[in-house]
Amino acid sequence: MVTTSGLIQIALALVLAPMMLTIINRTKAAFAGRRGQPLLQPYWDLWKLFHKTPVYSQTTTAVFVSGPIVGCAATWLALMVTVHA
Amino acid sequence: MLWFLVAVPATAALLAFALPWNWGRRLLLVACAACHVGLTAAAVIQRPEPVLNGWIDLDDASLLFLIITSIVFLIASFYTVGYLAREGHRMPTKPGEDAPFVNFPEAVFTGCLLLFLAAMTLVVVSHHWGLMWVAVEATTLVSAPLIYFHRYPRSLEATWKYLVICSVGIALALLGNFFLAVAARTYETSFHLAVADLEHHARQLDPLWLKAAFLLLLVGYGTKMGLAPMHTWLPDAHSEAPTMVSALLSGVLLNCAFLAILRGHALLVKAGLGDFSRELLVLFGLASMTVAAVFIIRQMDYKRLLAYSSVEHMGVLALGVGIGGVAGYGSMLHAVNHSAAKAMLFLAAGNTLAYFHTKSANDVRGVFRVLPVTGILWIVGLLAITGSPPFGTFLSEFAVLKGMVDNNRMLVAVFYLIALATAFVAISATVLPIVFGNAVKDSDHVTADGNSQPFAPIHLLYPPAEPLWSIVPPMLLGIITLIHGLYVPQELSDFLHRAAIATGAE
Amino acid sequence: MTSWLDATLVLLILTSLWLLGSSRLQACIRAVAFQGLLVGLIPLLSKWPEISLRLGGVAVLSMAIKAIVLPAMLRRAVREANVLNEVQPLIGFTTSLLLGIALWGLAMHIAGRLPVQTLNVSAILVPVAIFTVLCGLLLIVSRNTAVMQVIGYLGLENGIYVFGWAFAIEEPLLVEMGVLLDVFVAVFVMGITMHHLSREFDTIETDELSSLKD
Amino acid sequence: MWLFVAGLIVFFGGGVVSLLMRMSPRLASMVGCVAAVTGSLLALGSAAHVLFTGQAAHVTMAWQIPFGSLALGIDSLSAIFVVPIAVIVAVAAIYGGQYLPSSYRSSVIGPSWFFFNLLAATMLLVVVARNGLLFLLCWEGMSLASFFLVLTDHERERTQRAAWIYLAAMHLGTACLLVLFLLLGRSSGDLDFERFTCEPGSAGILFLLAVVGFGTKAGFIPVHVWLPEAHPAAPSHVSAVMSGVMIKTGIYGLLRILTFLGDVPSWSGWTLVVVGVLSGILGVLFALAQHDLKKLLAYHSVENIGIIVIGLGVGLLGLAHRIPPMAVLGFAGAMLHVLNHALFKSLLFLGAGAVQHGTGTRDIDRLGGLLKKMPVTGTTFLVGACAISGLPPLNGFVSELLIYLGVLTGVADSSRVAEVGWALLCVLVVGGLALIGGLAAACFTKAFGCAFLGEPRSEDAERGHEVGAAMRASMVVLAGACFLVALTGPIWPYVYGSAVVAVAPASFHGEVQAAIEQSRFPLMVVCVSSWAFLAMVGLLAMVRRALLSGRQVDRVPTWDCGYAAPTPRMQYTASSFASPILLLFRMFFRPRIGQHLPTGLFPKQASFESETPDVFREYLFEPVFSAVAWTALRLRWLQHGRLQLYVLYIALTILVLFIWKLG
Repeated sequence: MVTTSGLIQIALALVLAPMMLTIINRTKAAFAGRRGQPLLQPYWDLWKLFHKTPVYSQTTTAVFVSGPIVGCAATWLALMVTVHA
Repeated sequence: MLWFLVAVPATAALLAFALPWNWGRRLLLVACAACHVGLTAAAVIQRPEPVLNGWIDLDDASLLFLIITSIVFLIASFYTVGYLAREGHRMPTKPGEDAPFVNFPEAVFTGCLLLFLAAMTLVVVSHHWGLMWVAVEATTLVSAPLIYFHRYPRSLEATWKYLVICSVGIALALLGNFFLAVAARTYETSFHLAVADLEHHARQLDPLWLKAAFLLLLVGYGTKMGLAPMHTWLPDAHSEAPTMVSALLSGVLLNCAFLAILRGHALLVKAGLGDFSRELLVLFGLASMTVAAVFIIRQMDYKRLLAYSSVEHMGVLALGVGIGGVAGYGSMLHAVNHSAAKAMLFLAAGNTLAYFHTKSANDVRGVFRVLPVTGILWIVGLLAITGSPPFGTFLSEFAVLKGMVDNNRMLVAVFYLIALATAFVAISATVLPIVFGNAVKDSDHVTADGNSQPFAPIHLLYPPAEPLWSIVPPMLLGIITLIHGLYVPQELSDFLHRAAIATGAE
Repeated sequence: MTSWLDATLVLLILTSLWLLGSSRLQACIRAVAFQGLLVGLIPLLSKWPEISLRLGGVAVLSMAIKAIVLPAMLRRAVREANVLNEVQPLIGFTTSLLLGIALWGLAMHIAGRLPVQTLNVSAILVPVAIFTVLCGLLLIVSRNTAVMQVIGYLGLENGIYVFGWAFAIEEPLLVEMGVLLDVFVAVFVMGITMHHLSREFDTIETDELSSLKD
Repeated sequence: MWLFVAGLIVFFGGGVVSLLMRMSPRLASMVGCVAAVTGSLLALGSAAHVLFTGQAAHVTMAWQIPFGSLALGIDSLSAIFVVPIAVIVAVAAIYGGQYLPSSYRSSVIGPSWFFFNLLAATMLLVVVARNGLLFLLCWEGMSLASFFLVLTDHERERTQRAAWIYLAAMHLGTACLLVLFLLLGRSSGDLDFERFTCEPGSAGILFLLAVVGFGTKAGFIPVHVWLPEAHPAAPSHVSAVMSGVMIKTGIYGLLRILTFLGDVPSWSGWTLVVVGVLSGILGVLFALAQHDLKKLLAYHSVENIGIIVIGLGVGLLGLAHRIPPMAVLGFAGAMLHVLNHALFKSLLFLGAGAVQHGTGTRDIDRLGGLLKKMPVTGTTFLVGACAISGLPPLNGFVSELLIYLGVLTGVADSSRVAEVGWALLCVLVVGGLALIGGLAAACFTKAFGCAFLGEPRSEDAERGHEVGAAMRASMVVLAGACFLVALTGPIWPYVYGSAVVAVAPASFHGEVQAAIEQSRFPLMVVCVSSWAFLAMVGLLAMVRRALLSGRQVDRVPTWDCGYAAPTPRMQYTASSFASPILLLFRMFFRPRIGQHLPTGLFPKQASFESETPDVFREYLFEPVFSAVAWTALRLRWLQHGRLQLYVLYIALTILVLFIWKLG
């Protein structure tokens, strides 16, 4: 059954997921002797990307569009199942 | 009553020789065949009394083969009338054949056909070894002119081979008869060669002479029946004879010889030597099936293909009897089904030959397109002859197999199945392209030197490509075997069982 | 009469060898006619002196057919077909004769296995009959002309008759007549066919007759 | 049960009527189609009755035929096969009602419907027959009806050849079945199923006969060779029926025989597992190598039959080693996969038919961009492709999951059996299934991607158009069914429970019953997750729509890196897509490559074509057949025309017999 802590976990995972990228990049940078990106860079990127004009190739179809959606949904689902188990 | 069965066709034959009009003769043929069927029906309803001291009698086995003979002959006679109307007086150059041919006089043909019926009837009704021998020999002699109806060299060659080989076989059967007589004479009393007498005293016969006699009878009548390796006349005669003669040879004559062998088998069974004859019948059955399968593979002459298939089915008959039990019953049922199916296929082959002028399966394509009914007949025949449901042959071959499994003859069963499967694959490989595919390609009418040969296809000369006489008879035969595949009335089943028991097959 | 019977049987063996060894058609026809005569004699000799009218009649009739009518028909067929007076063997005459002797051994062997002694006839009758049958078969197998095959067939039939009539099997007349008639008609039909053969092929060598094959 | 019989009568009647209506092909088509749908519904009704009430129905009618009786019966095992048959037949009939008249000559319409209805009726009869002879008659009738359907386009040489291979294979398979049934019925005298007994010690041989006999129909490797020939040759709705349900009658036969055998040896389970893994892997590999859409699908049938057989093998091992959950999961997985494969494979074949109908070709390398021109076909094909690749939330995943679980349960229960063998099983099945699934996904990426995405590669594809309403509707129904099965997961153990019990030996029923209850849990999880997944996809799509609403969305040509003259032929082709994988498995293939390479300074023409024939046909069956033919031709001298030789045969025969028999 869906518990409150489960929901909190899922929400946290969603919110914190882009941070993963920052952590990885900053770790890499640290080993390379650089400073690395700002902590919230992925969030800024996302913000910016969400405001861009979408451009689709004429060749593409709905399959192209649905790819990210299905991928995202599948990941979420995996997350939920994991949390639940 | 029994006399009439033989006498009617014989008298009609004499009349046919004498009649001056062809149409009258054809009418006579059909009338006589119908009359024969009528007499047979009467015999079914009320079993006639034996005549000639019981030498001529109708037991269940006789009746079975009499019915087959009578019905197939009637159906073939319809075909014959149309065939004679078309081919009887024609003297064209036959493209693809070696030489011009001139038909035998129709009087001789029709007369011999009727005599053939008389002789075959005599074979099945005779209950005397000597009489039966005479009748079997008579069938050879009167059918020789039938094979040579279209007088061209190849048919003549076939006739010659048929005559010599069958005569040699029959001569051995005669020796077998004498051996039988010797076997019957070694004790104080001596019996005649009447079947009933011998069977009654079977236990007193000298076993060694009896065995020897059976060997001779088996090889002798086996030659006529087409058991390998004595079958060699069969493909030649069947492929060169006119269509309905092939149908009769395959559908009826072979059965008659089979009945003769069955009588021998019955005698041995009664004498307590059943195992001896069974073993031999199984052996010859397997040999026939194997040899037939070998020659059916890539057989490109479709009439020869059918002839070899007859050899195969004769093997099935012998095998069924040799296995015994329910297989014997299957064998009886198979005799019925094979006759119908094979006669039908030969008639379909005749239609094809008439249209395409060639017996080579390589040159015939798309029968279905140009002769739709014949095409369907081919397919039905293919399925029927290879023992596919829903045709009667499936049931009968199944019964034979059941006999093998029930008697725990697994090795024989495996052989049997392999031979049947090989034949099936090979026959269908030849027949399917004949029936389907593109109709005649232009190249088919090109002679050996590469020039296309202008000739008027027969359907232009004779407008309907498929006149009724050419399709209704084979359809009737097809219906017979179809019905037997879906419905075998209890009465028929009992009758077949009785026939099988009467001949020691069960 | 046993000695006479034996003598006839020995003559029969010799005729068979004669058939095997001859290179001329006419000689073969003569030999087979003689064989027919001997075969007709055998029932008379084996049943002597109680010969019924029926037995005598059938014997005489068979002699007439086998020794006179059939050979005459054969001669006529040969004349009409205009064939060479040669036998045209597939295997040499010497070989044929040697094979003939081997066949005699085989016939003795087979006859030895059959319970002949109970039959109360000449000891060599069964082997002679079998030998004659085998010689007939050998002729059919090893000769190349249609005429010789008919002659071989006649030899085969003669052998069978030796056997049948030696025991004077008490079959009713009808059957005997039928049997005789059938043989007669068989040879007759073969003769007609031979006639056609010679017309169609200009020869009755059976080499020509092998176009039907697989 | 009488409902069922009425359905059969409707099939036969409708078939005959449409055969007789030669004047009006349209009307014939209508009659045939309506009869097929009605008959299916009636049959479905009686099967549903059996499944819901759990009460088997029997009826025996009078019929005079040696050894035979008209005994019919629907128990749960029959019913779970009746359901897919009826569903697929009905859907395919609706599809065919539109497809057939528009694609074939009017002269074949009537006969085609006759044989279609006959095929449907005989398939149904096969699964309800309770007499050996009746079973065999219907079995052969089914083969023949489908044979004639394969021959619909009979004037093409290729079709003829395919039909011949099919007929020959069916006949050879049936030969095994004849012996099988006769052996089972030997002790009772007649061939009624209820009196079938397995003589002690003969279970092994009976099992092998059943595997070969039924396997030929089902398409086990290496006796699958007819399948890739016959299915592409038939009209598409027929391919759907043949591939979707007809081959499953082989699985039914195998299961039915298992009910007679009682305790089967452990090796039989191993045999099935090995056969299944081989069929699955090789089937999908051969499929990868094909360019012909229908041939590709036909090979996928081999693959899916392989999966089903793995399930059966796992179930049998479970029975043999007394591990009830393993048996239940294995069998239930196999049975559910029967239904699932019927749904998605029929869907795919119908899709392939629509593609052929719309473009005139099925060569994947000549297609492309069809999703835009045929949106419904494309979308439903995509659903089918996902389902066959075993992706959730579709039905293929559910049944494969059950089989996985079966093996894993068995391995967890390894205390009773040799460790090494069990580990091997785990590797074999889990590894095999995973490989099959992966390759299938790759294969359908290729098939869907090359056919429906990108740009048209040929004029045919350019001209492509969507098909008619009936054809679309039938595809949509099947696509919906694919979802439905996955979304109703937990009911399936109930549906399949009694059938599994029927297969298990009597002593074992209680434990099996208990295991069925347990198997519901994983399906519940799948069911819930699937619903959740769909909900989330919907949610995300709505989010996307909200984000994009009121904003400009540009559609422009793909950037071509500045190259001025791109053509559709520069796209990935099906062959090049599959090439890396095929290279990996090249030991299984013998591709035939015909190429004409560019030569000289100014090459004019160049061409390249490859074809991947079936290895088993080319290197196993054809050599055997030609060896037999070779031998036969060598023996022709036996009949070489010389009369002397013929008489010699007779003489020698009688001499040999005398010397041999009178010694």
